[in-house]
Amino acid sequence: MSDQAFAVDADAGVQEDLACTLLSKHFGEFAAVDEVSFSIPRGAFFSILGPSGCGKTTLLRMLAGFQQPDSGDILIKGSSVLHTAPNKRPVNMVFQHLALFPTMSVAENIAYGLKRKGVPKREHAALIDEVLAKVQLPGYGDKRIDQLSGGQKQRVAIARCLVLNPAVLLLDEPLGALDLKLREQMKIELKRLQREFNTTFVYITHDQSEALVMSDQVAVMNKGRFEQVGTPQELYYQPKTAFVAGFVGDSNQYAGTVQAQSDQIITIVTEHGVRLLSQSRQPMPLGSPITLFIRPEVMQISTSRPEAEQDNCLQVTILRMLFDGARSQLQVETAEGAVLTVALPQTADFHALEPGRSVYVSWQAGQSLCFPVSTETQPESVQ
Amino acid sequence: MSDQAFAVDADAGVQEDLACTLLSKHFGEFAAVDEVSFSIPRGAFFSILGPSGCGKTTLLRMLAGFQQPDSGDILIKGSSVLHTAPNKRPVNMVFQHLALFPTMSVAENIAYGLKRKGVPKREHAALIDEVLAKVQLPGYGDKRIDQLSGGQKQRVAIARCLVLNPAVLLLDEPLGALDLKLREQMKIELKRLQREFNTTFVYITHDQSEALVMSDQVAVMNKGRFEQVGTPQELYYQPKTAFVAGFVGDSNQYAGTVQAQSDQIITIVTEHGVRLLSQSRQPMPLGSPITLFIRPEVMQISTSRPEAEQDNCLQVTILRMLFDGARSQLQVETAEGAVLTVALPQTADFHALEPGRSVYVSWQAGQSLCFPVSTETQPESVQ
Amino acid sequence: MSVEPGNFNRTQYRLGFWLLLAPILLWLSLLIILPHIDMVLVSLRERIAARQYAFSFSNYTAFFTEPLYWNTFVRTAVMSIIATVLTLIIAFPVSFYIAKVLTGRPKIALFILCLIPFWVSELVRTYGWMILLRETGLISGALQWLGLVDQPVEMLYNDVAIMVGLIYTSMLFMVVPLVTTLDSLDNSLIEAGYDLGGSSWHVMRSIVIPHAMPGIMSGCIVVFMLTLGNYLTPTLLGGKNSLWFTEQIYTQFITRFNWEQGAAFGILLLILSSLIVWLGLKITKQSFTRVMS
Amino acid sequence: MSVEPGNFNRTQYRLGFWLLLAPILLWLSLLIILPHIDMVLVSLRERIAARQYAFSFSNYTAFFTEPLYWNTFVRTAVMSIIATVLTLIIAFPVSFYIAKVLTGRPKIALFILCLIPFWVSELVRTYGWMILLRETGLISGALQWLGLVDQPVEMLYNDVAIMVGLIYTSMLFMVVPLVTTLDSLDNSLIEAGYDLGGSSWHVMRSIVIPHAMPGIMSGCIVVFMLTLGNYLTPTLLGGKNSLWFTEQIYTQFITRFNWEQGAAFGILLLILSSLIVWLGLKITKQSFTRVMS
Amino acid sequence: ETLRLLTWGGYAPQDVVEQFEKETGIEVKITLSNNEDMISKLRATRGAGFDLAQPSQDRIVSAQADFDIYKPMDLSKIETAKIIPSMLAATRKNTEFEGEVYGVPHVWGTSGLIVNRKAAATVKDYTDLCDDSLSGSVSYRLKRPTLIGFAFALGEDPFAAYGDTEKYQAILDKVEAKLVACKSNVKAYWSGGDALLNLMRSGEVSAAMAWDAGGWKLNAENPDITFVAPKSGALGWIDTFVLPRKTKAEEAAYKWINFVMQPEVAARITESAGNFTAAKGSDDFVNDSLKAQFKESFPQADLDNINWYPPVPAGLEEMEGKVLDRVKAAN
Ligand SMILES: Nc1ncnc2c1ncn2[C@@H]1O[C@H](COP(=O)(O)OP(=O)(O)OP(=O)(O)O)[C@@H](O)[C@H]1O
Ligand SMILES: Nc1ncnc2c1ncn2[C@@H]1O[C@H](COP(=O)(O)OP(=O)(O)OP(=O)(O)O)[C@@H](O)[C@H]1O
Ligand SMILES: NCCCCNCCCN
Ligand SMILES: [Mg+2]
Ligand SMILES: [Mg+2]
Repeated sequence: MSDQAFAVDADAGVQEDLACTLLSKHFGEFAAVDEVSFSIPRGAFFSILGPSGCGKTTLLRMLAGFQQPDSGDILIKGSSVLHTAPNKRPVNMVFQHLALFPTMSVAENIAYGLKRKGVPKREHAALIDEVLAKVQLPGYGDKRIDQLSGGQKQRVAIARCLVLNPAVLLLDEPLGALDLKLREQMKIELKRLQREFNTTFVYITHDQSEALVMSDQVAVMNKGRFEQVGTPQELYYQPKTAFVAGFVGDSNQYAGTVQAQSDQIITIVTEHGVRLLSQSRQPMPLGSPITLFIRPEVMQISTSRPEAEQDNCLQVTILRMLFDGARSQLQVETAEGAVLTVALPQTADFHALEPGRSVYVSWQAGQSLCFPVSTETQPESVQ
Repeated sequence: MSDQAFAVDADAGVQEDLACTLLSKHFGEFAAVDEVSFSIPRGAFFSILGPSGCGKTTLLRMLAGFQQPDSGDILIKGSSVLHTAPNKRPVNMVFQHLALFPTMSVAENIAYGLKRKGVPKREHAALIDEVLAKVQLPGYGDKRIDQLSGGQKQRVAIARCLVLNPAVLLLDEPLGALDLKLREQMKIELKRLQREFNTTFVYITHDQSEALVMSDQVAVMNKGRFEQVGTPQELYYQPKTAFVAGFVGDSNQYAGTVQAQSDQIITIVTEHGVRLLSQSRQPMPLGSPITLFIRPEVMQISTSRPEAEQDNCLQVTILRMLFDGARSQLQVETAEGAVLTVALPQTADFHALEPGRSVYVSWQAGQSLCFPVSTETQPESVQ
Repeated sequence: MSVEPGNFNRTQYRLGFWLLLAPILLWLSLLIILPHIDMVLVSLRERIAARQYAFSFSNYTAFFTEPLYWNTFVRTAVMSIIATVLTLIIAFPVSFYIAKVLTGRPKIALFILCLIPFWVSELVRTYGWMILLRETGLISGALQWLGLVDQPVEMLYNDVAIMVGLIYTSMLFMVVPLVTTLDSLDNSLIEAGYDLGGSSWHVMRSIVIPHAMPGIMSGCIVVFMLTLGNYLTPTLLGGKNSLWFTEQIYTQFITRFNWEQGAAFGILLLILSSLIVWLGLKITKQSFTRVMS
Repeated sequence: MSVEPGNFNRTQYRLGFWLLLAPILLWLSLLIILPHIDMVLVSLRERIAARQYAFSFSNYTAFFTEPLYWNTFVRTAVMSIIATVLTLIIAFPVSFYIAKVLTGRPKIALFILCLIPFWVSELVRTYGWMILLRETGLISGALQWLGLVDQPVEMLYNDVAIMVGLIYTSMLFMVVPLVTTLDSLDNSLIEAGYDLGGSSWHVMRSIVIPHAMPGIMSGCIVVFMLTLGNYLTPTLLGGKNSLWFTEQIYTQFITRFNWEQGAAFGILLLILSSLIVWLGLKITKQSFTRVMS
Repeated sequence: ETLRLLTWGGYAPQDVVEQFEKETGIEVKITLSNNEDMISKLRATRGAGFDLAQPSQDRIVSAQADFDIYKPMDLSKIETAKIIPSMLAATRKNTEFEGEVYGVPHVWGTSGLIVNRKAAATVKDYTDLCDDSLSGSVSYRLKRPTLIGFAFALGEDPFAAYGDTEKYQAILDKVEAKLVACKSNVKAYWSGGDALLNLMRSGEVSAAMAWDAGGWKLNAENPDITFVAPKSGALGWIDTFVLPRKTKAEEAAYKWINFVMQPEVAARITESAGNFTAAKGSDDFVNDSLKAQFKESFPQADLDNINWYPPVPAGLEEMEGKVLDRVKAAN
């Protein structure tokens, strides 16, 4: 168990900073957020992960008070804030493009909220210095916003909210505008800040890597509903729906039909006619259409037929190498024409694999997942 | 050797589609592009990789003719195009935001170039259908641009250029605006199109993964100069400068000084006081400051001291796990306080590693690299 | 401001805002609608004896039966259209230059140059021109000095003088919408136009102009309406009576004190000019809301 | 267009473009600079005998020594400043509403409502008001009919009528820059203002208004200059009490044929109004280029 | 060929223009104006832009002296026999500058008072317009005739002071004080003849200083309103024909002058303008009601009392201008 999961366990049930029940928001006929319920324990890093347009921003804006839900309730520290104006809610928001006030200095940006909260002026300087130190920008108070780099702006935006000690901090894809290398750094930095301030974070993103790396709990959202809520490991290893399996992490996806079922193991024939074994969480009628998910890293490549008994073992031809350093992959093709992407282990043996060569890939039935096709997945019940 | 490298070898020296010699461009005192020379063999996928502001776009715009170099020459198929207007150059460009004409349909966008080239009108329909089929958008001719998804727009932008059979296709971060999952797909798609049309691609990006996956050759650019030109594998495994080592792929970086040198192996003491062995390509004087690079995936984790003899072996405490599915990493700390990021192998053994546990990480001296500090790296000579 | 927090950008219009805006909107519309209702009423009566009026269309029929009025209107409309087209032709390259070629200080400088006519009252400016254009003025003198003419030339009181004045006065109203639309044209679209083999002319015709069309149309509408309704410039620079339709209206109101006829002319000006704008939009296949937004 | 392909957005100005633009720029600046040079020359001479003039500052000293002229100017300037401030106060909520609250059709509709004054010539509009406001007009009649007054009231020919007319005429010139700057204000900045605990008033004062400052200033400058230089509205609506400085200029030129004095007044108007604008910018600590760009 | 005529309202009626165009083939373009405007327009171009103008005889010499905008008349081209000799002689004298004659007489008339006898029976002289009982219902022009008229009514003789600037200034100061005090009585300062007539018609104004013809016109509509020659004397004026210095159609201009001096044509102009012309024998063609009105307004004593405008010396107008400005600005 990772430390994040541990943190959640320790606090769970003690007290919730934020809870929503059956929250819905429609734009005309269209349900942007559709009966979403969840609760977040105090001090947790909670992410909402979903593709573009699934309703993440709408949900967050309802929490902040910028949008009024059609139905449902929002409880912060146990009391409903449905009729509280955004400037009175004990939540703060970090906007996607940060929304730092360009006409004010860093210190003035931070002081804005303090003034509004009625903190006596003489205390401002000390509070500002303290929060700037915590976000590792000591002495930056007098800088103009346009003098800061992307990552520094990011930290000022967070400091501006955290100085107010909100019950919940809402973050709307705050790393979206940063470039790749900086994003990697900020992921770790954000997690550190959350731990340091011990504030509940609600973080929305469409980047699964961000959600997995930082969060204690992740909700996967699709078409206005939560598909699954769980720890990153649960989502990655035990997705409950085909959507979660496909969205979280890379996967080879194949359409197929059930040919046989024995116990937890079913036999599948893919559309290309390849016969594969997979585990299945639920009983599936013979002949029913399914989608099979196999992660690239579970397949083992070998130049000769593996000795150990494997549930699935295919002889394939190498199509090409997708070289990406530690993340290199091989594209291979079965005799039937099905293409698989296989992670390339970081051992020198495989560097010499050339297109056209014949190799073997193998994996256990328990390492792949399958889900019935076209069954509308049910939304998560209240957690 | 991968197939890409093979393709380059086969063509090398036969004919070059594009060559630049000592190309420079200054904005005021500032050298945006500084004496860059390179040549690209026919049909190659050539990437220019570098951080934001290093001069990539400026270089590409000089190739396209939108900017006039201060000095140097540009040869396309052997003849200088320095005095050729952009509308007369046999190169075409895919713009970062695609620049599809919003007032025209897909077919009209593609026909624009054909008309300007003087292709008889009756041939247009056939050519457009053909190129649309190749980019896998058959029958999309009559769609309006705003009816297309991001990936489809991408393909139309490429089709619009490729229908003109340019000698060279220039691409300026064409995937920058797409979202994560789509970007992964389009990487593979772009490579396929390049192979299919057999056109020379010059592709610029700041995303190392894009450059590595697609390219035959990659030039790493920094501050207006080419730091290194080579195949993706060369850059990843044999970076010639500290900048390349840091920019291509993830690395743990440590500042240190040389304590001893014997043969190719030097002994380094890092700023935290950790003693490490590393190989070195060049002789380094004792006591000189260096930067050490260790990739996360070369380090091996074990719960007990490894039996096999390792050049470097550290006992470390687990700080936290950065769970990211197949790309999970561990942050560990040595007794001296140095933090290392180590790739977490995809074996179930390691899933139970908890923060605070003591483990061993080990690697061979040959798997790390070091470069002297503050020696200005020399620009690449003409390849 | 009584903005309800957070709902300011939602279509749920809040009471407070409406209470504040209602009088302003009322004022804006009443001040244009009421006078026009009144004008319609006034224009529809005819004086039959002292202080005795009867309902009649005679003020309108006078417009169509008296060639003087009709001709003046046609002349005004034609001159306004010409002025509009010339303004467009002059303003387009200037706007393109401001929006697409210049950056930083020169851009601002050129834009301000186009604002300068606003700095000087139209009246003062027109007198300035009268001083400049008259026979003993600077231009006439310069032409003589250059030997281009052998005797003083009169440049006042003719159509060219009116045209120069009108175009000058209208420049800004054309430049602003053009710069705005051209600014919003992504540079890379123009570059793509060249890149795919288009010449400057092609790029202009098939990329820049289609994109700028809303700006071109809204600029033309504003300039046309302003030119048609201008009074000072044609009167002072043109010198002669009955050259401009507004002057007819002025004459009817002030000199003749024939408010009935003046009101009818005012209403006719509104209707006919709207008709011309509508025709212009029809011909160029633009929609009004698109042009104005 | 002789745009050199591809270099259109570079600061390397190309010959072709300059050749095209030079005459336009020349025309733009000559038509404003030459007349003013000429006016300065004219204003600096004094008639000493028939057809004899001598260099003199008397036309300028007349302005300062004759309280009449000076008072008229001060009155005009004060009225213009009041009109500008009132226009700003009315236009700001309208612009905020257009830029930040409305979307789609209602947004366009309200914006067009602000354009309507342009649709009707200033002259015709002013006559419309005269018909409406005069003793025998609709409003006077309505008030009598309602029994609020027992004899006809004259609402024309006073400062309130002038003010209403000026503000109405100026609305658009204030709304356009305000909407432009407010449109460019990221909504999330306003939301952040609320989110961090600000009330509507705080958000307006510390976020919206500082951002809109360039728009406010450029709107105010344009409205002030236009109002100060207006001729028709104050003259027609003000009647015997109009007393606008441009009218003084008109009188000097036309009724008095005292061009020397008129030219001096024109130059003084330019200098003094520029001075007032400069002072306004100083006081609010704005820079001109920032405001105008 | 066109004749660009700069004239007063009513001096070139449509039917007369049509007849002239038919007879000569010359197109006539008319610009309506007043004395100041005519001089300004011609000053701007130094006498170009028009072929024939009609300022009053008293405004010719000073304008010519200052601005050189007129061209001497060639009297030999004019059929002088058609013109009443006394008027021709008077105009000749008053428009002579540096030995050349610049004007020939056309229309003559007077300025006086138009009074609505029901509402303002007390008004007998210009100064009576300032009576408290007429608050808000009086109108006059803010032009030099008003200054002259008030000066006479205040017992001064401004014409006698034309040569004495100081004296003239003193008179003007007196007039200024009167006009400023009178301002609250004023409904509007009228500028066009028709504007005044409408103000009288609607009853918004009940007494005004104006031209005789207007009064007679109103009298025909409403017998209560008529022209009254003021006690201090009506102001007599003669509007002339002059050639702008750069006239382009001199021949056509002479043709027009000779054309309108024909008695029956002149009579038609009298009908339309309301004033009598200098054409000999045209009275016979004028309708009787106008003659009757003239008789009623001008008993012989009043006719003898008329103060005819002498030419304005250059420079006076500037003094007057300042006074008028101050009156306008007063509150
Ligand atoms: N004000 C609105 N009126 C109408 N539809 C809206 C409105 N706001 C959002 N929507 C729609 O609701 C859906 C959800 O929008 P939302 O912005 O919450 O998505 P998101 O998950 O944040 O997407 P992204 O990752 O692209 O930011 C979208 O389909 C969007 O078009
Ligand atoms: N027209 C210009 N005038 C002045 N400086 C410029 C101009 N164009 C680019 N630069 C400067 O030249 C440098 C290189 O710019 P360039 O656009 O080529 O970078 P890039 O590598 O494409 O960066 P990015 O990845 O952000 O697109 C930058 O520092 C930029 O500020
Ligand atoms: N001061 C001279 C006034 C001349 C007036 N001419 C009047 C013509 C009226 N129709
Ligand atoms: Mg969103
Ligand atoms: Mg770039």
